[in-house]
Amino acid sequence: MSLQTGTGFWDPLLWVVAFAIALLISYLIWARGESTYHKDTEAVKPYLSGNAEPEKGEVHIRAGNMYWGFTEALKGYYSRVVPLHSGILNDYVLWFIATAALVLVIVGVIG
Amino acid sequence: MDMSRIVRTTANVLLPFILIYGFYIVMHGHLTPGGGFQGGAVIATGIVLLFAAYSYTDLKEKVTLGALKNSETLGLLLFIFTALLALTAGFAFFGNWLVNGGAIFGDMVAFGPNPGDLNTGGVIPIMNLAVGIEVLGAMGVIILSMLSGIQEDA
Amino acid sequence: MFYNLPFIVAGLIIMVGIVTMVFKRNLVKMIMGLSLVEAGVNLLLVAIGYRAGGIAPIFTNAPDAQMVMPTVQAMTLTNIVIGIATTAMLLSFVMIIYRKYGTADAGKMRKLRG
Amino acid sequence: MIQDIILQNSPALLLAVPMLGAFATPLFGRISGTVRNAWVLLVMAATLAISLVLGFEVLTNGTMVYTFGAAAPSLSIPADSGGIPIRIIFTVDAMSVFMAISASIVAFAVTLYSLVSQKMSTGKDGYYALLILMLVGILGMVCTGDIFNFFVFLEINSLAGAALVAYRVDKGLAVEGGLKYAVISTLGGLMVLFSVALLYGQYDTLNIAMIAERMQFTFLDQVALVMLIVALAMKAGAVPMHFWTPDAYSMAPSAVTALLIVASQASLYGVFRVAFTLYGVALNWVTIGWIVIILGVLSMFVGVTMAIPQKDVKRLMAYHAVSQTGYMLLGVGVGLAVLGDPEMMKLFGLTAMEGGIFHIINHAMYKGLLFLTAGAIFYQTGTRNLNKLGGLGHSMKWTMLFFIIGALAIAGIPPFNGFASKLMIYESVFLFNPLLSIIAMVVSVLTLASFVKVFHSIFMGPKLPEYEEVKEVPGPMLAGMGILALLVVLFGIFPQQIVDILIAPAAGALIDQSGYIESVLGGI
Repeated sequence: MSLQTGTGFWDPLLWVVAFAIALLISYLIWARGESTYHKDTEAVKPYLSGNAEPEKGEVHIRAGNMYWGFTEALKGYYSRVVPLHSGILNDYVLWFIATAALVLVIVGVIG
Repeated sequence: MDMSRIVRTTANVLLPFILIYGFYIVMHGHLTPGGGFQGGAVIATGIVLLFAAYSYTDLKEKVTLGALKNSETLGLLLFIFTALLALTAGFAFFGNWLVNGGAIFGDMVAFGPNPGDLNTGGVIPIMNLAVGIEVLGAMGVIILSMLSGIQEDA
Repeated sequence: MFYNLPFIVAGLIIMVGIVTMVFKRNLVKMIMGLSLVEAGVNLLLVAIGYRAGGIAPIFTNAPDAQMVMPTVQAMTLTNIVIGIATTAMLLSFVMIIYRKYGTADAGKMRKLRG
Repeated sequence: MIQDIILQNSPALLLAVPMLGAFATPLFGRISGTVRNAWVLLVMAATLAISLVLGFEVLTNGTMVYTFGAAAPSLSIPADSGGIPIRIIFTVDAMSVFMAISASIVAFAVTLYSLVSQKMSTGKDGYYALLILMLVGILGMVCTGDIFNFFVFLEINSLAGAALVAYRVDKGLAVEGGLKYAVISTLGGLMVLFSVALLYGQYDTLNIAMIAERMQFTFLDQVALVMLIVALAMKAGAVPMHFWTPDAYSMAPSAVTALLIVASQASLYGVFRVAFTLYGVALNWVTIGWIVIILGVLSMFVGVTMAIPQKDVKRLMAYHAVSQTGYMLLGVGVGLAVLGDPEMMKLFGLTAMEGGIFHIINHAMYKGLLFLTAGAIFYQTGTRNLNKLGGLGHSMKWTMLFFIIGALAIAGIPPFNGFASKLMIYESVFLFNPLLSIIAMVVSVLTLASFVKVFHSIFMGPKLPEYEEVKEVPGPMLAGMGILALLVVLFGIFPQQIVDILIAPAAGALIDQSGYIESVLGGI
């Protein structure tokens, strides 16, 4: 049943059983939650220390500024790689021919 | 801007000969150089001649896109059915089940230098005809769509 | 040198085609470069099938003289058919891009980048 | 009686049925839309059935050789030809069948999906005819045993793909993507034809088995090898030449993108068939192996790092397709790099290849699923920009579930199929070179990171006012996605069965060059 991956094995069914047990335990903990909480009462509103809740559109974090930290850290890498994707068809053909020439030289010299 | 009368009359005179020459190339594909594609291309030049002589607008109704698409589909289906019929005759797919069989296009091929007999070649002439019709339609559709493209801008 | 002259010419045509595709910014010129490369490959194909003193491979009135290789010519014909279909499609794409973008210059046709 | 006609001619019918379907679609389109849709669905289902029958036949009694146009299908060497196969011969071995089955499954799901997603658009006859023709191109590429025939099907593939990318013109952007795809694919195809000409000039034959038997690996053969591998790696989307992939995949209709991925995987199959069967041990496997590995590692890293800052969801997924292709190149590249010495191959080479090949079908499934979910979102909201989307989880429950399955599978999270094949790649590549395996794991983490971003920005968050009336997508679209999602989960839960039935024979068939030659030239 388990997938032999050379050095080890992977048995998805055992994993699923373990996952089900973990779900069960977390459900039990969740079930013992706060009994006084009811769906449509004041408790549902987010507590912003009294301020009015902003309009739905602003609350949602948009995708653009999701990983700004990551792209900021790799600014050196991104400032070089993104312009390479210039969108100009000539560069695409140039990259293709240059790679073919490079591989030809490698195989010709070594191979 | 219309073509002069001289051009139109020469086009009328030339067109039948182009069509006959084109179909000659299609049908003699298995004997002399040529075949479905080349013959179809020659016939397509006949269509171009028509559109060059007469303006695109008044020819749009006569040589319609629909008619050319029909001939294209007809050619393709004829091609695929002759290939599939080989299966029913016990050959492999695309098998030549008509050759040397005595039926149409089934005569034996004479060896040594001879002018070549049209009635030989088995399935090949039928396939050439199918490809000829298909290419005639396909080239026509390409020319018409490009012309209609320019027409909108002009 | 004389015998592999056709191969050198085929290589030259392919080189010219590739150089046109890389350096010419006008899209129509790039497609011309592409058909140049195709013509070069066709010439290479037919040149491979050449046999010294061979006649055209028409079997009906064939004296038992030597013939050039017919298979390469069939391959060249198929490549020409594919070439027509490709060039027709590419040119209609350039027509649409000229109408929508107002230019046929590869340098300006770069809304998809990054 | 009918069964054994179908069984005996299944390689030919695998192509004849879709070709007949593609050519007859305009006729049925003239009758009415629903008749055409039914016809297209019937043709796709028939092709899937034939590929399964062919798969069962090949996996039970070994490689199947089919000669087109001969008096009998198995007559691969005509009596008077002195042992040289002349006609076009389809050599369908376990690897070809594996690719054919994965292509037919994805094609069926995609057709089911596009019945609804293309409802409001015009020109549906041409759309379905091109979709089926692209499937013919893929099936032809993976089953043929003749390199010129491989070139012709490669061209059918590129032409149909480019026309489908540019089908919805939408302000010229799609046509720009289609033009870039067509120009680059045609140039790649011409390089393949250039190498076919070189090989034909030397060995006087076009049959892969015949060339493999006569291969002496002269300088011209090295040039032909490089041209073939570079052109086909470009078509598969390997990094230095991957620039067309995001443009073409993001602008094509989503149903078409799912099939475009299978088309680029057919080119990947081409790289493996050229490296393992056409050249085999004649080539310098260490150099070529390392070239394929470096292409793979570059694809992995650049693909995922370019995907993270993307704003358009389909462009992001396109970059992930490039990085996942890197995994396949890495897996099978390691197998190629140790092709020569048997005990290294037995130690980890075979597992690496099985991991790489298993990843091909896994990727076809979950990437197709992801693109179909992106298409469902575009179908309902009309935008692909992640900054404008939000809070769709409230109304599009099923699409969210399919997206979760696809995203977890691509990131390699345990219960799904991505994890099984990536684990095989990690463990075997680690034995070959630990650094490669570490890079593969880091890339997998970054893949998960970017899909968490996509999941949050599309589905999470409050219900936005502009998407108030968005509802779930209609039935057939869900059915198309459901088929792929079901297979993703099934392959994830029972990986060992899939590896035993489908993947191990495929990897074995790819390595066993002499078996391939014997099956064609030895005659049945």
